[in-house]
Amino acid sequence: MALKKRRFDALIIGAGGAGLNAAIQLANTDARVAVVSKVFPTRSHTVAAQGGVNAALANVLPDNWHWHMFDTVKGSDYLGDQDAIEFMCREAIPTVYELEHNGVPFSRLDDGKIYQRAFGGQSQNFGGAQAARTCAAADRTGHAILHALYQQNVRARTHFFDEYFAIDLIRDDEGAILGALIMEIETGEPLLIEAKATVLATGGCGQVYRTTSNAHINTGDGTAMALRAGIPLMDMEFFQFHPTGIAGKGMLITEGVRGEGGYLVNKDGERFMERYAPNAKDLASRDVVSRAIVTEVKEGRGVGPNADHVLLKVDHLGEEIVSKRLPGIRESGRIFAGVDAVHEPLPVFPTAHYVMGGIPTDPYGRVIVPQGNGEEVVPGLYAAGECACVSVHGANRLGGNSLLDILVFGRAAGLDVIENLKENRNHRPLNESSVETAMARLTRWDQKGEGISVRALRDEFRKTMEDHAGVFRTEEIMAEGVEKLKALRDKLPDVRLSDHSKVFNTARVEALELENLVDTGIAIAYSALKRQESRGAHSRPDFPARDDANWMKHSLYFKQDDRMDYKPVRTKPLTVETFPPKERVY
Amino acid sequence: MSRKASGLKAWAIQRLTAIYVGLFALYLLLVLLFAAPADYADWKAWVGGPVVSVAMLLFVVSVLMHAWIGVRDVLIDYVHPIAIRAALLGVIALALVAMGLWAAQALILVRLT
Amino acid sequence: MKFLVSRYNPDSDAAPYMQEFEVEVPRGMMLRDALLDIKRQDESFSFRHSCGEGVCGSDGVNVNGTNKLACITPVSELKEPIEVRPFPGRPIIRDLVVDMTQFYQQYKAVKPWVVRNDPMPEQEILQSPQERDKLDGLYECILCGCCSTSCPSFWWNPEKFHGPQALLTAWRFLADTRDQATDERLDALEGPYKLFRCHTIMNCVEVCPKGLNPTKAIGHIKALMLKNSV
Amino acid sequence: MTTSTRRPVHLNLFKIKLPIAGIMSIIHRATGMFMFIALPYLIYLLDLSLSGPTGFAEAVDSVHGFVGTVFVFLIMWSLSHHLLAGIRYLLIDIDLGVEKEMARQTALAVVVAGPVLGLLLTGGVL
Repeated sequence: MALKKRRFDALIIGAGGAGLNAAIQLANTDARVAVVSKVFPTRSHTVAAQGGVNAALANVLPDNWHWHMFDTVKGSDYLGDQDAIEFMCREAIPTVYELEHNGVPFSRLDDGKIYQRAFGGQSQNFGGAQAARTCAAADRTGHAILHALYQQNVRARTHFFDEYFAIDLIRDDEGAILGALIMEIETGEPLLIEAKATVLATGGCGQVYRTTSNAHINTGDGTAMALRAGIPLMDMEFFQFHPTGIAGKGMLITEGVRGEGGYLVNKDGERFMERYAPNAKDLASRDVVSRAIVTEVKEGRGVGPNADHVLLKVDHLGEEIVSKRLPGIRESGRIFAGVDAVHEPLPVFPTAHYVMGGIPTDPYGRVIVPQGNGEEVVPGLYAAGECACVSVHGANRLGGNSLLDILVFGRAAGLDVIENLKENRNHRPLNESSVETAMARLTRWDQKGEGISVRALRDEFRKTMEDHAGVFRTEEIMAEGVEKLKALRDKLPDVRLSDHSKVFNTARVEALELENLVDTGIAIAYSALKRQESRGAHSRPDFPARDDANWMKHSLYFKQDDRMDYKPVRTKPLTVETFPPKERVY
Repeated sequence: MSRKASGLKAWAIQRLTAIYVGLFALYLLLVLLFAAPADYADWKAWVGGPVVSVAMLLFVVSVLMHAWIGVRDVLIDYVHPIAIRAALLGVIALALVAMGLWAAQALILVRLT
Repeated sequence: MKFLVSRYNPDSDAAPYMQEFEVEVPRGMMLRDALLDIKRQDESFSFRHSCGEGVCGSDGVNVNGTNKLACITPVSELKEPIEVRPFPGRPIIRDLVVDMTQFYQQYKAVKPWVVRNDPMPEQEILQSPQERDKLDGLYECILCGCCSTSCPSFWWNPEKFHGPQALLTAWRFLADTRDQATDERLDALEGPYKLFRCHTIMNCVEVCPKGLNPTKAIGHIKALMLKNSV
Repeated sequence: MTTSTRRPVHLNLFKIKLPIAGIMSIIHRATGMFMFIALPYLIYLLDLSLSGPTGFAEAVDSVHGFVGTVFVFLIMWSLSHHLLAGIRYLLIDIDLGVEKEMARQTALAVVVAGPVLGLLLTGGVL
C-alpha cells in the first residue's frame, strides 16, 4: 500500500504550551499549520504545571525585567546564555498580558491586576529582598494556560492530528528537514507529513528516571528524533530534581507552597534550610534545596519508618490560604499521601522533574549545530519548550521560568516560521531514503518471535538512570552507569513485541518510546560523566566546586559514537552589561 | 410555539404549570382528606362552584400542557426515527386535546345543570 | 485481588468480553497502577493514561458501574471483584479506549474562548477577585469525560445534546466578566436539544473527579436565559 | 474512521450504577408517564362522578374495589413522588440543594417518602 502523504506549510510536533503557542501565531496568519500530538492536546504535560509563570509585572512588589534577568542568570549558575535570557525576561511581560487576553483565568489582586506570588530564586534589585514575580492561576497555572491556548487554536482552526505518534524526522542529503513520518495510533497506519518548517515541541523526558514528577508521555521523543537526525543535544547533564515531590510517589508539590509560607523540617522538627541558605531559606534555588534534603536524609535526619524523606509544613498557614491559593495541593496530598495539608505536614523528597538541556536553538527557535568553527541553522527545523535548549536555564532552572520558556520561545518560533515561509514558498523535494529509514523504525516492531519485553528493558533502564545519574554524581557511580546503560542499549535489537495488532496498540507506542528513552537517557548520563565540576543541578562530590576556567561552556552530545563537543556560553546580553560569574549563595 | 423558542419556553411553561398543578393538587387532596363530599350533591356543589370550576378547568389545562412537554421530552430522548416520533407526537397531541375537551365538557356541563 | 476487565480487539473479537486478572494490591495502590500491572501481565491490554495525578484527564473508565479517573481512585475503595469497563455510550476502539470525538465536538461547539469586542488594553483586562471567583468550580475541568459519558441524556442524544462538560464550559465563558458574547452564547444554546436535554439527573455531579458541579452551571445558564428573555 | 459505525458500545444498563439522584429521576419520569397513561381513566371518573347520583356511586365504588384500591395507591404514589421530586427540581433551579451531598440526601428522601405518602394518602382518601 502506498504511503499516505499530506502537505502543510508548517508542522508542529507536540501540543503542549510551546507547540500550541507556536501554532496559534501561525494559525492567525493564512499559513496551513498541522499540530501532531500523541495525546489529545489538553493532556500534554504543561497541564500539570502548578505554581505559575514569571514576569516582572510589578503588580505586588517593585520589579523590572532586568532584576528578573539577573536572577535567571544567577539561577543558571552562569551557564545560561545571557542574550537569550534578556530576550526571555523582556518578552515575559507582553507574553503574560497576551495570555490574559487569551482568556487565562489568572488569580487577581484587589485592584483587579494579575496575582503574583513569591517563588524560589527570585529577588528584587539584583539579589536583594524576595520578589513577587510569579503570575498564578491558583495552583493550576499550567492547566489554565494549556486549556486557553488550545481554545485559541480551536478558534483559529488549527489542523490537529490528535493521537498520532511521530516516528522520525525526514531530511534530505543537505541536512534540511522536510517534515516527519507519523503514525495514527488508532489505526496503526503511517502518514508522511511534508512541511516547509517543522517545530519540535515534544516536551521533557522525565520518564528516563524511575521516580519522576513527569507524566507517562514524557519520554524524550523530540530529543531522540533530533539525535537520530544527527543533531546534538546540549547540556543534557543538567537535570533538575524538584525538591518537593510526594515521598515515594513523585507527584509534585509546587514551590508555590513555600512561596505562600510553607517550609521544610527534618525529623527533629528543625527548619533545616536555615543552615543551607541563611537568607532565602526554603526559597533558595531548587538544586540547593534538593541537595539539602538529600543530605539531611543521608545524615540520618530523615522522617518516616525508613527515615527516607522530610516534611513540608503547611498547616500553620490556615485553611483559608490553603484552600484559596493551594487547592490542588490539598487534593493531591489527600489522595497520594493520605494527608490533609491543612492539618498535617506533607512527606516530600526530591523527584526527577525537568531537563535544562535539549536541542540547541537560537532565541528564534531555530535549531543550530556546530559547523566548522561556528554554528549553522538546520534548514526547516525549529525546537521550543522543554525539548529545546535555548539556553535560558543553564545549569539550573528557576521555578516559574519553564512556563515562561515554553510560551516565549514557542511564540518566537511561530513568528520566525512565518518570516521563513515568506522566503521559502515551495516544499523541498522529498528524500525517499530518509522516508525508508523512518519506515524501518516502525516496521522493525513487526518482528515476531521470542525476545526481551519492552517493559523489562524499560524498567531496568529507568532504575539504572536513577541509581547512576541522580542527585549526587561521582566518577565511579557514573562510569559504571554509562556502561550499564550502553549494555542495555545493545539489548534493544533483541526486544520483541508479542502484540502485533494495528488498532490502538499502546504496546507498540511504548516500544517506540523505549527507543527514545534510551537515546535521551544515555545523552544525560554520558554528558554528566564528562563534566568534571559541580554546577547547578549537576553536583559531583569528587569535583565539589564550580570551575569557570575550564567548564563555563555548553556540552554537546552526538549519538554517533557517543561523541562530546563543547561550545562557549554567550555571556553578552542584547542591550545591557554582562553579569559576570559570582559565587552563588542564597 | 416557534422553533427558536421551543427550549426555554417549554422549560419555563413546564415549571409554571408544575407550580399551579402542584398547588391545586395539594388543595384537592386536602379537600378529599378532610372535607370529602359525602354524596353527589355535595360533590356537584363543590365542583360546580364558580371559583373551583374555573380553577379546575385551569388545572386540567395545566396538567395537559405539563404532560405534553413531559411526554415530548420522553419521546425526544428515546424515539429517534423522525417519522415515528412525529407520528407519536401527533397522536399524543390529539389525545391530549380530546381529553381536554372531554374534561371541559364534564366541568362545564355540571355548571349548566 | 480479582479484576475483571473489558477486552475488545476489532481485529479478532466480534464483541467485547470480560477477562479475569489477579493483581497483588499493595497499600495505597491506585486503579491505574493495577491496570498497569495487568498490562505487565498482558501487553496487548490497552487503555489511555498519562500524568497519573488527576490533571490530564486521560484515564477515565467505568469501574464497578461508576465513571472514575483511574489514577486517583484507590483500589482499596473498590469492591471485589473489580469490574473495569470503557466509558458508557461511546464507541469502543479497543479494550478500555473509546472514541471521544463527539465529546470534543460538543466542547468546541460552545465556542470555548473569551470573545472580546472592545480593543485590548495594553496591560491585563482588570477583573476583581470577586469577579474572578465566579470562575472557580468551572475552569478546573480537565475534559476527562466522566460526566458526559455518565449522563443518560448524552447517551440518547450525543449528537444534539451538548452534555454536562460542554455546558459547564459554556457557563465558564458566560461567567467570565472579560467575555462580551453573552447574547450570542445564549442564543446558540436555545432549542430543545443543546441545553434543554438536561433533566437535572445529576449523574455528572456524582462522578466529576474534580468535584465540579455541571448541574449548577446549567441551572445558571437557564436562569440567565430566562432573565434575558423577559 | 470508516469502521466507526460498526464499533461496539458499552451501554449495559444493568452494569452501570445509577446514583440515588438518578434513580429518583427515572422514577420521576416513570411516574409522570404512568399518570399520563392514567389520565383518560381519571377524566372518565370525573365525568362519571359528575354525571349524576348513579354515576357518582359507580365512580366511588370503582375506586373501592381491589383493583381500584391498587390503582388509587399507584396514582397517589406517583403523585407524591412526582410532586416531591418536582419541588426538589424547582429548588435546585434556584441553587438550593444543588450540591452533591444535599442532592443525594433529598433524592433519597423523595424516593422513600413517595410510597409512604402514597400509602397514607390512599388510606386517607378511600
